[in-house]
Amino acid sequence: MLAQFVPDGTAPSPIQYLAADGALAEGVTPSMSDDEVRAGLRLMMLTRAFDTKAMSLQRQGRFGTFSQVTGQEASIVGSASALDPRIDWVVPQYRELPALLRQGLPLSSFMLYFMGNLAGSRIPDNVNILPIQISLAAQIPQAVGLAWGLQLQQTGGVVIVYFGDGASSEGDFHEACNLAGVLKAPVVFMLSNNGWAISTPRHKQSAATSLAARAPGYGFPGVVVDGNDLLAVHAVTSEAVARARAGEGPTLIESVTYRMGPHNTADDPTRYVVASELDAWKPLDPIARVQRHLTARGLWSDDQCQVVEAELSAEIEEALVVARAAPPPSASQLFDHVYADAPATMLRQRAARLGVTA
Amino acid sequence: MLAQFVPDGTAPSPIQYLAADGALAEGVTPSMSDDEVRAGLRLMMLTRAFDTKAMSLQRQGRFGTFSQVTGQEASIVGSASALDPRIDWVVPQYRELPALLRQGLPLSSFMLYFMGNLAGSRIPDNVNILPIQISLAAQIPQAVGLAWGLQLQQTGGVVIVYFGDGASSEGDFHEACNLAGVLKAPVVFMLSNNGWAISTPRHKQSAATSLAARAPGYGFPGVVVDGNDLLAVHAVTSEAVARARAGEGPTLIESVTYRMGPHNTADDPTRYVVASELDAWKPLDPIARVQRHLTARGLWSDDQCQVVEAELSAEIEEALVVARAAPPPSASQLFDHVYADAPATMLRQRAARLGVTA
Amino acid sequence: MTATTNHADTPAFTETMTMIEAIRDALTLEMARDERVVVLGEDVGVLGGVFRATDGLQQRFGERRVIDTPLAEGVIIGAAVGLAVSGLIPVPELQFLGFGHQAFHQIGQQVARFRFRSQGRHPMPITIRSPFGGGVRTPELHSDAFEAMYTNTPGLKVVTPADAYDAKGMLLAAIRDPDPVLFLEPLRGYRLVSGEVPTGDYMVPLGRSNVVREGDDVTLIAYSAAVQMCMKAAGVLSSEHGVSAHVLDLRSLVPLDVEGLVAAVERTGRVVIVHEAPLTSGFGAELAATIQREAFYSLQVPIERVTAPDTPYPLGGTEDFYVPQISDVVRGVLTAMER
Amino acid sequence: MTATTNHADTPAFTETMTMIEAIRDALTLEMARDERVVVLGEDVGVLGGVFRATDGLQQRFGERRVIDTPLAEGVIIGAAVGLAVSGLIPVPELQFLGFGHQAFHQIGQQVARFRFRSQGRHPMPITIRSPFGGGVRTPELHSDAFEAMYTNTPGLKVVTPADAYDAKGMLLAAIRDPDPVLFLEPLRGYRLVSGEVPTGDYMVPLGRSNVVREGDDVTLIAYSAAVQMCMKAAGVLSSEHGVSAHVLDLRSLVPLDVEGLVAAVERTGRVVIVHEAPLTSGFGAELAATIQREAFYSLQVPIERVTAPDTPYPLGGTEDFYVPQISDVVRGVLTAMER
Ligand SMILES: Cc1ncc(C[n+]2csc(CCOP(=O)(O)OP(=O)(O)O)c2C)c(N)n1
Ligand SMILES: Cc1ncc(C[n+]2csc(CCOP(=O)(O)OP(=O)(O)O)c2C)c(N)n1
Ligand SMILES: [Mg+2]
Ligand SMILES: [Mg+2]
Repeated sequence: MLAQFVPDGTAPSPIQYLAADGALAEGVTPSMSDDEVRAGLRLMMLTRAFDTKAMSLQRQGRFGTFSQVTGQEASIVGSASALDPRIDWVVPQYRELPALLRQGLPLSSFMLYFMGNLAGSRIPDNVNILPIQISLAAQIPQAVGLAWGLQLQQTGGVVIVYFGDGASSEGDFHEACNLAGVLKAPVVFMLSNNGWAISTPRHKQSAATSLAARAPGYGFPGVVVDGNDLLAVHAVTSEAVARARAGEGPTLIESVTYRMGPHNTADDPTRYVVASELDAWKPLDPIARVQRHLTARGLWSDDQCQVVEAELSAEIEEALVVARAAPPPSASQLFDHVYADAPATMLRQRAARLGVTA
Repeated sequence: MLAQFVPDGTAPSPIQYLAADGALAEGVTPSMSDDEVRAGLRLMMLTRAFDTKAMSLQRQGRFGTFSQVTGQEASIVGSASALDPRIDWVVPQYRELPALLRQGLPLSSFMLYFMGNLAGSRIPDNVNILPIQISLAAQIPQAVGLAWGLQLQQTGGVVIVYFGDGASSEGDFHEACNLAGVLKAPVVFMLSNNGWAISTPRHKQSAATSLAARAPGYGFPGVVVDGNDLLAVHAVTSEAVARARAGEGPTLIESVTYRMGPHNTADDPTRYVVASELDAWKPLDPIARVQRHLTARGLWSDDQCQVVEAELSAEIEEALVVARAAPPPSASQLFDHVYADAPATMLRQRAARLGVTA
Repeated sequence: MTATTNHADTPAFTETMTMIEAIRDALTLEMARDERVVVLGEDVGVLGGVFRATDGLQQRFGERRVIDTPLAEGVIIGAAVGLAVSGLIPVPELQFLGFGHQAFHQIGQQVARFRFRSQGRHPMPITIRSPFGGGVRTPELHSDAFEAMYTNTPGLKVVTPADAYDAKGMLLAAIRDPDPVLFLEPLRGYRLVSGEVPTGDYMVPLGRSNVVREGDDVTLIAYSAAVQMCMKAAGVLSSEHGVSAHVLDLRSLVPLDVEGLVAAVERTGRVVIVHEAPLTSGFGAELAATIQREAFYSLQVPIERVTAPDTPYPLGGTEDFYVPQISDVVRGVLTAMER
Repeated sequence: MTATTNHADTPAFTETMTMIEAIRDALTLEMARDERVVVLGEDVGVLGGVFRATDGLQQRFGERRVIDTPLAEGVIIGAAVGLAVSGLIPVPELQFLGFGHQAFHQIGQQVARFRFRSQGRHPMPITIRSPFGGGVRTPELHSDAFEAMYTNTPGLKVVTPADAYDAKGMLLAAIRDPDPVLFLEPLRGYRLVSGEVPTGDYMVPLGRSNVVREGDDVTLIAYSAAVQMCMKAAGVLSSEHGVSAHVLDLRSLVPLDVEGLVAAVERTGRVVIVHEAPLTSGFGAELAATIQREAFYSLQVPIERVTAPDTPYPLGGTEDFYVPQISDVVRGVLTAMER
């Protein structure tokens, strides 16, 4: 064939540090300290516990449509843990709760958002995150612009932007990667390949054997990592963050993981998920894997697990109390943050809505 | 580095059949017959002659903004000549006149378009082309849809879609390539890398050393070809067309060429083109190269050249006569092809415009 | 329920259907009738669409005619252009109208203009289906009513049914229309609104409005989900305020039934326009502008517009303050009556 | 010409400038004053923009503040969002408004809503500059007047100057505005329209219309290039028809100066709105709807809209049949006068 660029027949094997049984691969040195691993595990467990809670709140009608993280905790926590929340930024899609928490977002704020209260949209000052993005891939150009701005102002900060395998088919992905390559912007593209975009399986999303194979087309490296492996994700992301911080430009990380539940609370995956595929992923659970790893090294036990679970459940309840104590939504909230100074036309509309005179 | 996909430091050398001096590379077998080469040369020369004519018409105010092909003739002619105009389709950007002519578009029709006459927008039935596309990259998804439609209807047809290095930065490029890969659509992506997007040089357009490197990210092959080499472009495109026709899916061809003139008649390239770069490309002229090749083989001479040039100039003048004989633009043309049946509101507007009663 | 599917091609038989069922019925019927029709979009195949509008189509008509595309609205619409050029009749789905923005360049500048740009060579018999509008607490950007900007796009037809009967009949008319149609489906009506629908083939012509309630004091003009709201408001107005409301369902925004509009206005001389989209440059603006021009001397009072305010669509908790409610319509009418 | 660049910061001095020079002057001044301002877009750097609006900026302020981006409007605007979050003040250019469709999702749903979506945390002090409108025989899609759809986008301001003085003063106000502004530049005015412009710093506040001609018989309402056309039409009306026209330059579509609009309407009771965009759902619709609501009892005759027809923008040869001409404005006024 007359062609210099021929696609690989199969995807390269993802970088792995921890085997499914928790054993550390030979010859690798983890980039996380034991304390960091324990902190990561705690955050993963919090997320998992919150998923269950959110699901039940949604069923009771007290929570809006919500997408669980279940199965993808290592991917999000391992990558976000490679950041310095004081100077680095997280630009999320919508399935990255633990990354937001690690950056400093109060859980109660996240809850308020999903309770449909605009107060939950208020990102506290000094929490370096962008709002949850519902318009798929729209956050990727924004992340590149943010990274570029940090670069121009020489803050030393790095941006990590999350998006799904589905979102990676949008034009915004391409435009953003290409610009980032040209600018050598300090950004890490974190592609969470969880096998699905609602009902669309990964193989119908793209004929590329590996989505990370796109990176050279933008002039920067692409990595495929085992997304259910906290240590591998952290190592790969840390390296990408270090490169970005050093001015060496972006990296595309394809984190291969699996969405273990429905797309969101409105979805019925039994219509399309093949049970055998789901079953094959069950033993690869990212939380159990870290627990096995730590247990084998004497750093974790069932007792500890129960203590932590109790703590987390209390934490969630506390956050829920805070969220519920927030003032209820009001009509005036509609108008408060549309413009810095509401123009006369808007003041009139506001007055009419509130039943008062402008 | 923890990365399975690392960008090449330099671009691969483009596939070349004819050296700049017209000599055929060793061991290659051209995919064009001598007659085809002569026909291709003639079309290239026609295009070049038309460029000059169009420029002067534009200066006289009789032609609108127009983009010359000069320098890129081999790239367009070599690729379009690999098609069967009866079943295959050309989807152009705006700088592909000879491809349209080869598909059967009358030159007079093209002229009318650039004279601003809507009659020039009428694509004759059975000429398998889409309209010139001004919205960059918008034609690429359309080409994929067309190829898909041909595939579904098993016509055996193939689509070639042209676009520039600039256009390849648009999201539409990505979305289209990705869909085509999934569908194995019979489409050839012809990326005319002519070094510039107006004033933006190729190296500011993308950090990829080669734009063809993007193909594996969509699951199909990418080729870099010497775009000033008629034979190489034809060979590479023929292979891509054959693969597409055989159901083996798309190919991305990066044709490396150079825009030898201004972006269009409104542009002043002296503001940004480095003279030395332009000078370096001059000896690589695609027309002279074929002429040298044929001359060396006794198939071309200065005399023949003069004869052909005279014929072509007559052809252009004839087309101009036809174009000028077309009815002048009229207000009613505005309304004729907006809807199949103009709704009442439009009939009223039409009547008002024409000063008659609806 | 008066018929079974055995009599599916006898229009005289009807069945009670929700809007979503009526839409699915139209798609099924037309795909069976015309093998050039293909359905494409995100999750339209195996899943049958996130609202099940395309449920069962892929099983029945195969993976070649009902295609789950990659997640990219631009190429869904752009590919539809090419499919149309090849001779097929594409019915792409935008999962929510909010994501039509990603395909805006393909819709506004390509689909809508292709017939014109090729001066008749390449017609675009494309029907873009999309749910829109709010009231059901969806996530951000899933509820916006962006219809007005598509009506500022010559070459495109923009229609939206308010009940199950129209949903089926208008969708059949849209797919068979030689021109591109943006077919907007009122999300909150999908399962809530139901009615008697012929099981066979019929069309509701595009471009004709429909008087859904006769009245003498005030004319309510609406489309899509707002029609049901106006009907309920009309009930309240009649029982609580002694006001008799005439309600016009536009059904089609482009082309606009100016005659029907003027007739409805002339009936009462007082007009209240209702839509979910923000006020400024919402489609109510065009309606008011047209009415004041064509029925100036019939107007007794200024035309009122009852709409969302000029703010972004908010999160669910604030939604009811944003989307016009029955009480807002009643208030708008009372304003028009008091003048 | 009353001043040299030596006196650049003394507002009392003026210079005759074309609109494009006035725009360039504003950009230069603001980049010098506030180092957070960055300019990005296609060909804005070395070339200085296809119309030379940014000519000289890169030489003066360097490649880090004046950036030639890859050719992709979505990421030009999307990146501006991120730049703004980082604390900078981005002034992206869309080479032509027709290509704003490619960035529509970033403009309408992101730029315009980011303050709201973050409830005040991330303001968007972005000014998107773009030429628009026709009359100069550009290629397809370079001339469309797509302003109306952007006015149906809460959170965004949409303004457009009609002369050189306003071009500079409004652009300075736009860049300094804490909210996103779509700053539309009348392409055909770039070199044709010129006037006295202060060489120093001044702002023309956004949201205030301007009476550019006083008259008593009819009120012409326009913005951007249509203002000059209305002025010429007013001349013809006065000299040939004895009609005295009052001409209002809106300057800002969002926020709309409702007071100024109503005052202008009340002056004469007869209104003709002029814009280049197609009729249906053009911004004239919102104007007519607002006027009939706010000045109903002053209107003596229906409001006329003089606009392009509801067809795609045609090729150059047909352009003058499409874009409203002075004669069309005169005819519109005479219609309003005769009733
Ligand atoms: C632009 C856009 N198109 C469509 C949707 C509807 N939608 C919401 S989530 C989703 C699938 C996303 O898949 P992926 O990016 O892989 O993320 P995941 O949900 O798997 O984490 C779709 C189609 C949307 N939100 N935005
Ligand atoms: C979507 C879009 N953005 C911007 C433009 C303005 N524009 C016209 S040609 C051009 C450069 C195109 O470069 P390239 O794709 O490399 O094609 P070339 O002109 O070099 O053949 C630009 C920016 C456009 N026509 N369409
Ligand atoms: Mg996914
Ligand atoms: Mg180019």
